[in-house]
Amino acid sequence: MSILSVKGVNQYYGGSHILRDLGFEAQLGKVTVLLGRNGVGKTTLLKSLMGLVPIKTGSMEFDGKPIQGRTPYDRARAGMGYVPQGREIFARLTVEENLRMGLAYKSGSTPIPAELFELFPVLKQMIHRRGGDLSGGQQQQLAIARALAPKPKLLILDEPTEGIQPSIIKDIGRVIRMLADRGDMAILLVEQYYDFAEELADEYLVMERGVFIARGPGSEMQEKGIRQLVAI
Amino acid sequence: MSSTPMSSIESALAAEAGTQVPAPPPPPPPLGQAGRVALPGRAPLLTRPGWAAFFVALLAVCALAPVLNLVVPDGSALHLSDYTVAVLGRIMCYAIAALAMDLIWGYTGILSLGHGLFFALGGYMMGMYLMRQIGLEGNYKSELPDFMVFLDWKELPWHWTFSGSFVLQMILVVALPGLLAFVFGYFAFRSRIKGVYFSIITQALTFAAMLLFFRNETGFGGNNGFTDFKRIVDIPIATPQMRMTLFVTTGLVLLGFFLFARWLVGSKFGRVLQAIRDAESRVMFSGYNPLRYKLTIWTLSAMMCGVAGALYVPQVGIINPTEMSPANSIEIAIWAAVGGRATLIGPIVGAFLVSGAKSWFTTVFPEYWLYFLGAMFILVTLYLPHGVVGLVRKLLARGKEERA
Amino acid sequence: MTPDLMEEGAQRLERTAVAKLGQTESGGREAGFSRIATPGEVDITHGRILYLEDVHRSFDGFKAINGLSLDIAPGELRCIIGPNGAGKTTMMDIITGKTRPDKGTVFFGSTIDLLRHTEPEIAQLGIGRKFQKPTVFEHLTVFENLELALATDKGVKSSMLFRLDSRQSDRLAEILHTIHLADSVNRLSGNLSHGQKQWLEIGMLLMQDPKLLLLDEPVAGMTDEETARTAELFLTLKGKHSLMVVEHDMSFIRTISEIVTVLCDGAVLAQGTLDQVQADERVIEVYLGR
Amino acid sequence: MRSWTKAWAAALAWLAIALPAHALTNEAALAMASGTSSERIEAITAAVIEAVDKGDARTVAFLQALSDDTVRFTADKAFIVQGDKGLDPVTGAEVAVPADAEDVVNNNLMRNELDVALAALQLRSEDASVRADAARALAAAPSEARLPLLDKALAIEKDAAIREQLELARAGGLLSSEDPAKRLAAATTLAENKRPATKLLLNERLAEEQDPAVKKAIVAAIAGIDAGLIWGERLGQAFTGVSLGSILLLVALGLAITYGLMGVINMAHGELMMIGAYATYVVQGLFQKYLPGAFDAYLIAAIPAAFLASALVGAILERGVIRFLYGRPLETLLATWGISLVLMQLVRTTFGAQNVAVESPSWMSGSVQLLPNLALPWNRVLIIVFALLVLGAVAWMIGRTRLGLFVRGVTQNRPIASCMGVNTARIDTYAFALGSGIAGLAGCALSQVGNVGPDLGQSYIVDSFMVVVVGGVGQLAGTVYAALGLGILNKLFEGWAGAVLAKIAVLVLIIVFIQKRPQGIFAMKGRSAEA
Amino acid sequence: QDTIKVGVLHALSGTMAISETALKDMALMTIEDINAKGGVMGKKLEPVVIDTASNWPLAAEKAKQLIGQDKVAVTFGCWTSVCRKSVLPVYEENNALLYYPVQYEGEELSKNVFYTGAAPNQQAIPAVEYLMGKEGGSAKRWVLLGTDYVYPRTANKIVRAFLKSKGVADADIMETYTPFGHSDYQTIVADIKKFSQGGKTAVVSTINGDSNIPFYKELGNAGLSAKNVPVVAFSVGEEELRGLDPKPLAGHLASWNYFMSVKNPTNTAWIKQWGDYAKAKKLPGQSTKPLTNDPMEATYVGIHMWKQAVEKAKSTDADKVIAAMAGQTFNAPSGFTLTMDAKNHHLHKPVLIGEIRPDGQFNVVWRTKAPVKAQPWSPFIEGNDKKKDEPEKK
Ligand SMILES: Nc1ncnc2c1ncn2[C@@H]1O[C@H](COP(=O)(O)OP(=O)(O)OP(=O)(O)O)[C@@H](O)[C@H]1O
Ligand SMILES: Nc1ncnc2c1ncn2[C@@H]1O[C@H](COP(=O)(O)OP(=O)(O)OP(=O)(O)O)[C@@H](O)[C@H]1O
Ligand SMILES: [Mg+2]
Ligand SMILES: [Mg+2]
Repeated sequence: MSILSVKGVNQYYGGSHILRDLGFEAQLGKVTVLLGRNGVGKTTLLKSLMGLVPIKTGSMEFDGKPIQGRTPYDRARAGMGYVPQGREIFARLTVEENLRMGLAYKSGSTPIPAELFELFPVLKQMIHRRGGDLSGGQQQQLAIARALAPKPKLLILDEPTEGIQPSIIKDIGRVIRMLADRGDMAILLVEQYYDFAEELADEYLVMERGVFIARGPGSEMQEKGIRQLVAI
Repeated sequence: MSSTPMSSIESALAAEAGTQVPAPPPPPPPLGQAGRVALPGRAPLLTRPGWAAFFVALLAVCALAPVLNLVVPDGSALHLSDYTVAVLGRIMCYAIAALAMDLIWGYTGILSLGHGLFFALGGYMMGMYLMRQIGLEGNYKSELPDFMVFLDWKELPWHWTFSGSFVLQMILVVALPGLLAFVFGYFAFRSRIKGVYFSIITQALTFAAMLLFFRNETGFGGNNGFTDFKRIVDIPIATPQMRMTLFVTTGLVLLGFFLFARWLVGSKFGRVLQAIRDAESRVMFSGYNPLRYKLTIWTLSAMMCGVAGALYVPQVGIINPTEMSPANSIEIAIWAAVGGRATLIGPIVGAFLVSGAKSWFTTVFPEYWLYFLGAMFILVTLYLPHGVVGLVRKLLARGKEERA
Repeated sequence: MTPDLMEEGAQRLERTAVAKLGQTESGGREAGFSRIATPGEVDITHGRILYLEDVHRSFDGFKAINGLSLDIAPGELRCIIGPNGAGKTTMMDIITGKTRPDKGTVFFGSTIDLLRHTEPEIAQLGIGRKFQKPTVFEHLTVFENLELALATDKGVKSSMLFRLDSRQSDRLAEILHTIHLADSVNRLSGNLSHGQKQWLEIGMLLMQDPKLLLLDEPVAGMTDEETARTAELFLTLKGKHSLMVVEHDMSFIRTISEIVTVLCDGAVLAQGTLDQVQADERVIEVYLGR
Repeated sequence: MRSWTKAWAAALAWLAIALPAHALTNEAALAMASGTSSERIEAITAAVIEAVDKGDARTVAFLQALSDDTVRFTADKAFIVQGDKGLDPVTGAEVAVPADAEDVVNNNLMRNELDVALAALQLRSEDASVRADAARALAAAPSEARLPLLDKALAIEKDAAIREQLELARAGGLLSSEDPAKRLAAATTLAENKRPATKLLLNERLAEEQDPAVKKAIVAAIAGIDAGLIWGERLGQAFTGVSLGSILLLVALGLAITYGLMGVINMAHGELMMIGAYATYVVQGLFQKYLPGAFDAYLIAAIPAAFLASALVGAILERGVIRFLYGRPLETLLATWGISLVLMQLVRTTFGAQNVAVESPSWMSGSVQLLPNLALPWNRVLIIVFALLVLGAVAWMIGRTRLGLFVRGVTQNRPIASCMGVNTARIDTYAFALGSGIAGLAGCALSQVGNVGPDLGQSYIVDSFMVVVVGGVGQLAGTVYAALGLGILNKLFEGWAGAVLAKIAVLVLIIVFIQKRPQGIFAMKGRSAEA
Repeated sequence: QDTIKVGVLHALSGTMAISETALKDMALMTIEDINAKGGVMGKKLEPVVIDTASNWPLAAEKAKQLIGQDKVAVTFGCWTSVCRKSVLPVYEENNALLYYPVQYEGEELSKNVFYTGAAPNQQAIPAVEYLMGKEGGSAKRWVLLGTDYVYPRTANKIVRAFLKSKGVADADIMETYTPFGHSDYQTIVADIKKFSQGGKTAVVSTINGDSNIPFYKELGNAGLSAKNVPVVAFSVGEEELRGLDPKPLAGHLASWNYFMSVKNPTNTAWIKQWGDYAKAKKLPGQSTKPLTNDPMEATYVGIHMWKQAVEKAKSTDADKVIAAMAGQTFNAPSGFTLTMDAKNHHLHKPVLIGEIRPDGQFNVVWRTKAPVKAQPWSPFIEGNDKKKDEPEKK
């Protein structure tokens, strides 16, 4: 079932046309991978989805309701979770408070899901340390945990493996797979780490200068030579 | 700190001179494997229209104003009244201070809430000289300034040693604010005091100085400060000619400082300043010692302020400690902000606009002018985030787009 | 009070301050050497350009660096890996003077005690650094960013009088190509994408022409192809420069590495070729995963 | 004053029953009301002696009326004025007061004299507390002329405490006796009484004393008293420091939110305090007009009113101006500076440029006497308590509630907080309104110790920024330390060097201190500080 | 031309607005009144009101504007000494006229200024004498307390010299100053309290403006009543008392040349006129509780005297008006007939000492028999004996 559907999105920074007529869908229980070189507009697309940058034209529908023009917090409340590029954790809040922020729109008594600490044990260890003092990789883990805390319907991840040690990348991969396989969450993953992306992809999209130049089911990535396509 | 995406020298230049970005110089010859890259050349000090505008200003100050004030008769519509000369002269001094503020705030990202102190110190140094020039014409017919006689002082205190000499005292006008800024800045920057912490201690500094100067014992005439000047370099001060001379000097200093500031910010030095503003630690890891850069610009800025103060005092005829009140320093920052930070022309425009408005409003709407002034600050920040100059620039850019 | 006078004054004050720092009871490190050390020159006669011994640093009781000892030879390209939070970035902070260790020795060559120098001095000595989070001067153009990084006299007066000569322009143009930003010379670097900023920062490092480059996760956020190009770039730098690269990307490490050091809990856990360390059980346990 | 009214009522009742009336003559009354001060004093002394012996309710009533400033007189007659009626002081009958009758004007000298006279008349009251008050009043103004009176009172007095006061009064009187031996004895008695007033007495005598033995005794007595007073002085000094600190804390707390947390360089903070103070003034006016009986309670009602008024203005400012300026802190400086100008002028045009009077409720006036020379004024004590309460509330809000968490999160990273589902716009408004409201509370407190005028805010804005910054931006604990530290240091220096130099010294100290701690007392440590 | 322009130069914003706004309104009322009665020499007066914004360089500039642009015949204005000093050169240079309505420290005499407020000998010395006398409580020790600027320093210097001449020892004088805008008087009041244990003490207060309220509130807190330690103030009048609850202050003193509570027909009429004016113009604050005070009286007197002088000189020319001012008399609300000194540009004024009443008014407890001549050059300052009691001829 498609939970997110995007049609004809155009977006500009000042005079430059960044996203051109983009359209795609994300399905519950599936991992959609978005690939593309530096600066083609992947982050911009995700920010547009979250409502952080306004789009000029196009429609976005989440869970059957149009979301364009809604504020980011409306979108978050509707069930969109976001792991931004560059971590963007709250540097002066403790790890625990960061996670509580993730639960912001739930009722005050909602506990922090214990499974998060199973996934990322280091967070439990550092629960009272300030987010900003964590190492880069620890911050990335915190950012993912924060997005997962309210159990969103759509999880948007912008380069989640950046700066993370291999063993945890593997863990994150397993988590993403598991979340997708549970069938109640759609996952939109932007990734540079090709092997990781290919392994997880149920669907893939390749972006070049603001347009999609290839798309299809994940299983076809190898035969279509997507790795080479991204590399050019 | 700043949100002006306007630090590229080209665009800054273009908008200030009101012209297009000069076409990049012809591409360098092909370089082996590097291929062709159009590197921007070093920008000229001012563009041609910029120079034209500069000379118009120069002419206005040096020739037009004197003629209109001194030669054109009083009744004529073209006559420039003494009052207008006084207002313009005063505002030009403010403009110098605002320019100095822009160097340190706009370009280096260090908000000083103590520039009023440097301004006032320059003013006091000038004032001391002027007090001595009164000579025996004071109330008490004494060599000593009146307030000293009156406080039973028998001789000049030590800090008045140089006040008899024009040259020495003029050196102090620059040296004292410079020295104070240097010492204060050295310790502050060495301790890596940044942001509001710096702003607040500069405010504390000027506040402390104000209280000190209010005291009669400090030897600067207390609250009444210095007034009733009679002569400067032995020429009576209250003649139209002398006033015009001061006016023209101020104008020349302003224009000179403007060119100097242009040259500074156009050089690599200026770009290091902006880099410090954006990411000081990166500057350090690039091998620059921010301490020296900050200290240099800070001291220069203080000295410029001192000069402004020195020009101000003989024109307005008074210097007293309220010049050091925190509000005055904030006002200097406001001129820079209203005009547009990190553009050299902005602070000058801002000073003219804000103090001009204040002068005018206090006369026309004595009871309501604060509303206007307050509203002006609010509206400028809301609608002109880059100041008046930013607005002009935007309009020009839009015009250009439409033309294209 | 001319600018140069002021600068000289500042320098003098600073010098005395530094001199005082150096006056340890034993006469400082120099006392132990019979040769006269030329200040500012890196002495690599002992075959080591960077030398860390028993360095400790803790934050509020948490031992981020715990007895770390490490050395790097001139011209070597050393890869550092290790779990998140192992202390890699902190180590770089210590080398570049950003963080002071609680205890330990850090030498650049055999004569320069880095702990006695400030950040800009260390940079001037020839240690360049790329941060984990790309840091560029967002309000300056790409060109201006590179120009600032250029290795020249970085004093106040020379900055005021600085003009790019043709050799320097050539070098700048060359580097612009290397980092693929030739089209963006006049763009504000703040408007670049994440990956572009990474490249720009590498470019700035190259402009600085340091003897030792510290690179904290240089390929994070780059595509595979760009990663490959970075690897190539590093390999050409090797030999002329010494490099210390921190990365989590194993395939990247594989293409460039000779010796790999694994840090864990603030100390060296293992060291050897990539294959050796990859086979090390402890490394698999804490870092690579199964 | 009030105790006197009580005493008067009691005494009047007693006198009316116990004593024959009609001893006051018109001449005596007129002499007490008109003429030079010394003539009047003479007349009063005479009347008192007579009244004490004979007992005369009319004399007491007349003296009371004199001290209440309700006597008028013509060339030949004095009148007590009660409302619009006139009373004949001699007969108590109602009479018309001629239009040309003059007001009796008392100066301080007369007032002192009247107080003592009334006290003297009350020494035989049946109410022990009235007698105690009277004895105390007499002890405070000793005179040799009253010695016989005191002796008589001592002869019948049983209560030990009152006796002690009477003895004191007597010793005070004896201190100026002709007989050096009596003076010596008096000095020794007085040395036992370690009170400031006694010291004044001794000092006054010392200035005139010729006899070396007596002189020595007096000097010794003064030294003894001084030693006893030293602790009171020290504690008093500490208290003034804490009290100043509590005021600094109050004025800084709101700013700790709007500036420390939200990053708005809020130059209108002072004006928000001013609004709180004016709200207090308005509430006071309403009470005066509609609930004069409950006037003392007005301050309680003013607290929420001040909070709401300032919070409302704050909310409007946030919605209208500030919210467009997040992330541009220096621009907030400019805009809020403009706002402060407008608010100030607004108040000037509505309430006038002059200060307005805010009366303290009676429970805020007076003081608790802890030591003979250590009296803590109630208003200061209550403000300290109030500051602590507000501090507690703020700390709880910020550290323990979800609102506090959201405020901190939103101010650190607005877009991402929004992506977490936080309604950032609303949180910003709440937070700014909260900070403003606290400024209003500070204004309410300030109205009890200082001016309420359009400039109220200006005089505190520098201090409040100083406190927040010295404490460390965004550090509530730092704000507390800074406020108390600056308050106490300021007072300490003031004791040594006077107010002006103290203020300068504190400012210089701040400059030096920031060199040592470039991020304030509670510097943000670690990596997050640099970000 | 059928109007005569007159300048009104006061601070309507900034720190001094508190005091000066009322003077501006009083000037406007007086001008309106004069116009209603036919103006001056048949011409209506046209007020030009200008705000100095409590900024003294601006004040000087505004003076230039009044004289140069608006061509006013006379200016009524300024409160602080520094304001007067800053505009003085402008008036002297242009040979224009300024009427200055506030008590000040003296030590100045300009041909172009008429000082309608008190010189120190018309305010400070009589007050101290009063407190020394039996009526005032025979004070032996003195606290000279002021804001740290020229007027308090000068006044205290004069008072100290006077006290010395009366045999008061230095040890019995405590002199303390506070910075501008000082608001915490706990320490000072504690010091006074301690000092007062050494003998009957009186406080001479030259605390300026806003600081008075915190000072008096603190006095009340500390239980220092007027009966023990009377305070005589030279800057506290009816307007200042408006801002605080006067009950705890009852009995403290002030020394002025006029009090609102003075009873005479002129004053009654004047107060009524002011009240009506304030109501009609809806002056904030004044319309609900109209108050008059000494500087307002001085403003009122000044404008009328100027009018009389102009009419006598039949010209608004400065020199002619100056000549005609000498010896002008005016029946002032204080109940005395004030005379402009023939030479020294100061008024002969009565000195009144009042005790604060619980309603914020003053009980006049002492007054001079006749107006006192001003001594702008105080004899208590060295060298002043040689000074001439008239402005320099230039
Ligand atoms: N705020 C901005 N203003 C102007 N241009 C911008 C801004 N942010 C990004 N851009 C430009 O938009 C383009 C797309 O940027 P975006 O961050 O979406 O790239 P990306 O695909 O996420 O790249 P990367 O893989 O490096 O993260 C880039 O060319 C970038 O320079
Ligand atoms: N200023 C600080 N305050 C408290 N803890 C700190 C501070 N700096 C570093 N740490 C802690 O020290 C440890 C080492 O951090 P460091 O950034 O050096 O790790 P790293 O090896 O670079 O990790 P990554 O690969 O994730 O970047 C981390 O656990 C971090 O939380
Ligand atoms: Mg991206
Ligand atoms: Mg790291």
